[in-house]
Amino acid sequence: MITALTPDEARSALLEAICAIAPETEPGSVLPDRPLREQLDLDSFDFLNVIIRLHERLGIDVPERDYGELGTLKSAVDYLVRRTAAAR
Amino acid sequence: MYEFRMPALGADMEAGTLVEWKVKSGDPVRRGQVVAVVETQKGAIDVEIWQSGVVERLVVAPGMRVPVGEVLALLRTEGGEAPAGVAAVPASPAEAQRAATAPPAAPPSASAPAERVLRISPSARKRARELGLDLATVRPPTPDAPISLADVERAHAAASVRAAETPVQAADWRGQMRAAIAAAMSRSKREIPHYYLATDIDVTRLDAWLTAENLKRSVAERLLPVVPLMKAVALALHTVPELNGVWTGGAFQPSSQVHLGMAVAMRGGGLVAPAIHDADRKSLDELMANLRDLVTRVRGGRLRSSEMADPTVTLTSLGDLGVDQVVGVIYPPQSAIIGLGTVSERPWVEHGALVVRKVVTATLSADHRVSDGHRGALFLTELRTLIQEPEKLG
Amino acid sequence: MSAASGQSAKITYREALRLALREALRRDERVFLMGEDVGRYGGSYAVSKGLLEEFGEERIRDTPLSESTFVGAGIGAALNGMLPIVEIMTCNFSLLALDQIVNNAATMRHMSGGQLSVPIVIRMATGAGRQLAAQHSHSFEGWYAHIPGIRIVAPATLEDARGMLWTALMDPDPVLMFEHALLYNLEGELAPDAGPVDIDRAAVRRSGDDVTLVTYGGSLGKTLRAAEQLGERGYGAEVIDLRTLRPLDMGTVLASVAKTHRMVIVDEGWKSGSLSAEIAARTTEDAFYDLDAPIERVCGAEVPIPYPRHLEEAAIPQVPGIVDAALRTVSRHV
Amino acid sequence: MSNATSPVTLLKEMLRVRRFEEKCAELYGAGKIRGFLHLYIGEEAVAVGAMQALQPEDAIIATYREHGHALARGISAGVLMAEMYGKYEGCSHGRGGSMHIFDARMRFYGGNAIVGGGLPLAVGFALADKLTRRPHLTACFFGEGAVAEGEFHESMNLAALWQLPVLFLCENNLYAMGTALERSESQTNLCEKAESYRVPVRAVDGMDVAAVMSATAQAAAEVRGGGGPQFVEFRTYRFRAHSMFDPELYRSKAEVERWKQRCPIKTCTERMVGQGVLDAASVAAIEREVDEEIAAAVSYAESGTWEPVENLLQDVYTARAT
Repeated sequence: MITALTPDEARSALLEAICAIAPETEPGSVLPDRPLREQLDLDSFDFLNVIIRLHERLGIDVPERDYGELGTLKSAVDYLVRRTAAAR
Repeated sequence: MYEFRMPALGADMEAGTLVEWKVKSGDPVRRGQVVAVVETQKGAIDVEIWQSGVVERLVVAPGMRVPVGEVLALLRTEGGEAPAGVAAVPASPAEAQRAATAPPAAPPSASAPAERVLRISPSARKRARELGLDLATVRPPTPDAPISLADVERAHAAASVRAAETPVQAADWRGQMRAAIAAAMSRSKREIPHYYLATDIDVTRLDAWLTAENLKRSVAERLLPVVPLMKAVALALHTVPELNGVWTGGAFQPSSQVHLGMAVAMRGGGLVAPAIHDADRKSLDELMANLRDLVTRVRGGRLRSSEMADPTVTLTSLGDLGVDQVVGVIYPPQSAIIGLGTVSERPWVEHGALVVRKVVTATLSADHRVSDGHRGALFLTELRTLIQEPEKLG
Repeated sequence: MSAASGQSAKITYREALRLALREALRRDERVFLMGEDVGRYGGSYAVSKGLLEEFGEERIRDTPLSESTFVGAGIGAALNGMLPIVEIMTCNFSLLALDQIVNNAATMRHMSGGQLSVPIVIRMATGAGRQLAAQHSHSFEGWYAHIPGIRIVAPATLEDARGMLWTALMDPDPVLMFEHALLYNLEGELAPDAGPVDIDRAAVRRSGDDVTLVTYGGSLGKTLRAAEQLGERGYGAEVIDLRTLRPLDMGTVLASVAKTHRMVIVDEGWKSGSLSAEIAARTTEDAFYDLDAPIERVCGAEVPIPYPRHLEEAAIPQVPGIVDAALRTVSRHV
Repeated sequence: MSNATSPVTLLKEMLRVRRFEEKCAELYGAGKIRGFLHLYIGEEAVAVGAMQALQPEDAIIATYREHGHALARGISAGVLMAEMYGKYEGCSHGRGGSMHIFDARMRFYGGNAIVGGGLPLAVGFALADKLTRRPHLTACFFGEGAVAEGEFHESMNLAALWQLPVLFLCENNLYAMGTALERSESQTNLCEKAESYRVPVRAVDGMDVAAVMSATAQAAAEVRGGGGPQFVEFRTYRFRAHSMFDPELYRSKAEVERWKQRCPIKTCTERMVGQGVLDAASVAAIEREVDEEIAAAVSYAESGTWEPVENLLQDVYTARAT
């Protein structure tokens, strides 16, 4: 069951997933336009775990070809809003 | 109206079959008159009625089997009203008693003596002896309960975990790890004469196969590219056993099992290389699950030291960060480390033409005391061959 | 029974016993039945109903109310080549024949240095539950199980009611068969080819890993119901039907205890000096180190059986009491 | 009670027994009375007639078919009915029920449900009286079925050997449960069995209350006179089945009907009406009184209490002061 997300909701869901994987992350200090993997020291496993968590929480299945869209916080939020709106 | 019911003719009679009516509707009956015949387990019994009146209606037809207490016939009584006769089987007095009485309180336990004798069940005592477990260390769930078999099993399991999991204070954790890495790497460079080989491997087919494979899978089941590469490395080691084993006591001991150490960076610095046991014999899904579990725990800081103890070879992959190649330092007492760089699109010459291919650079650092370059090259060649047929890596 | 149809038929315990009697009477001319009211009256529990008409007065013999003598006569006939089946109306009346059973039937083989056999089967009803008060409700099978030289069986199922008699008759030694009076109306399916069964082994009527419930005869049904309730609470109860009370098949009991480590014995007989005491004692002798909790016993209260229903119910094992005892063995809060 | 008991009283006593037991049969069908219920209907003249010959100090031992004896002895119908129900107000606090009626104040000692079980006890009662030089006797009721048990023979012998004051009262209703006398006894003349032990005997029509009373009184007088035990055989018949759960496969309905013509209550009533001692109105008045007594007994039992389960283990041993 997918529900449409506002940008704020998408941001908090994403940051919640990241903090679960990388507990030392300060949500307020994540820069919207810098690549997440560099900023937060996420490796491919961390990234996969974030995707899995989003799937569990939001029901969104991010295909591999869309991984690039989750490069930064901003692009990832846009992506999640778009995906959930489409599902409505 | 008086209800004439199937009488209980014996303590163990539950039902009877109406064989015959001796009266019909409209007949007057006297108290004590035999009005029906009922067949029971013991035979046919004449049944009397205990109320005078006129039969209003026969409710049950001959041949029917009815339980005790069931209405057989209705009787119109002379006064019109049936006397307040005794009609129904009473509710079980015991039930009434049970309902009315609270369960008896447990008898008060004897006042605890100053010094308690340890109360231990016989099977708990026997099991503790088998396990060599000191019963004084076993705690029952409540202080006054005896020690049971389950308590012993639990205590044993906890002791095993404690033995394996030497708890490390968080504050010392990084410092100790740094010191351990320093010691291991210094020893490696001091003692192990390394030689190094590198080769570029076309992984276009692997990439395409993996993409197709992952499309079929849900998020949680997807494979990372490193997983088939791990399997290929583990299998390729069969060709050159000198790369898989430990140097101990001045000689190399090859290992029949491939325990593949995976170098995993700690968040914020530090490195561990825990083993995935029998990597050559595991399916890709199993490898993925093992790796995910390991990495998640390493990066969450929850790795058990026992898991780091026994790799027979190490694989390091720095592909995430875009480096072209990594040339590793061997973890003593192992004899080889394989490095994988980033998978990237590169110009590639094939059959005299320039094409774009997905390529990864694989390196081998090996102990020259154990093997030499030719053997190492054989390994990399086998690795390349295996990677070309990803579907066979299953 | 329509054996030709090949279907199993609905049958009562009483009818299964009757089938067994009929089979025995047909199979061997040496077999005869005697006891109080077994003929014209059809048996005080209607077990032998119809047999007089089929087999005649020679072989279906009504006796006077002379328990000591007709039981002793059965023993004598057995010594002299017959295969008598003697019915005693209830085990309470068997006390009048105790001398013949204990001093004669049980001892003949031994006293004669192995020369003599007493192939008699003595059937009797046992047990409470019908508000028959203190002279008609007792369970003396545990008492008889004290005596070397006799074999004690307690059919608790239709198969055993049908199958134990012939095996018992073929046993060269005296066999006492205890039929719980509340079982006579037990109804169920019985295979048309059901026949003789062994009288040596206990049977596991339900398997489970957490606690062993040992019982027999009239308490089997209650014990199985208790096991169901324990299952609903997450505990696997193994139910053992002893079937033969002497000699006891302790192998089956001990194997179960080795698995479950806990034991509850359910017996309508009184606790003191009883069958349940014997089983508990042998378990501690031979399986002490398998036990993880004290053995529990759910037995008859130490009182003659009273007449009122609520007191009678309280005086004999009931399902809630069995469940509670089993829970005490699996609970760590003793 | 004495030999002077009037015929009207005898009739009323028999009616009390009859109506009480008819009510029991009804209550049994309704599930109010459980266990075994052995009715005495048809045999009332024996208990009622014999009881007139006994003194309050005499001991009485009976069988499991003893409601009539208990009533005739004077145990109140209400207390008796409460026992039938299993209520605490019953004479045995409900512990015994139909087969085990005890009332020590009435010197009524059961209520024995093992055939023949009461005879040795009676010998012992009499022995105690003899040893203590008390001038009482012990009346022991038993059915003809008990004659087959060893206890009968052993008791008869011992009582005669020791010259004990026992009144052996044999109620011969012709059937031991379902077995006819001639199918269980080689010698159907029961008096000859007793005589063989040198016990003086009498045989009486048990359907005639006056004859019963007279024969028992004579025998009792002999016992009291120090002549040792006496044996009286009452030839009687139970109109109903052995117990409630008995299809009566062993006797014909015609036979039962023949005996019913000799119903002791019927013949007694007819005789007194014929003699002008009673008329229809007075018979109806007796019936009414008896009905009221029985109705009151049922109410008493209905309103009785169930003994608490906590008391279960009481009365197994003497209660000791703690």
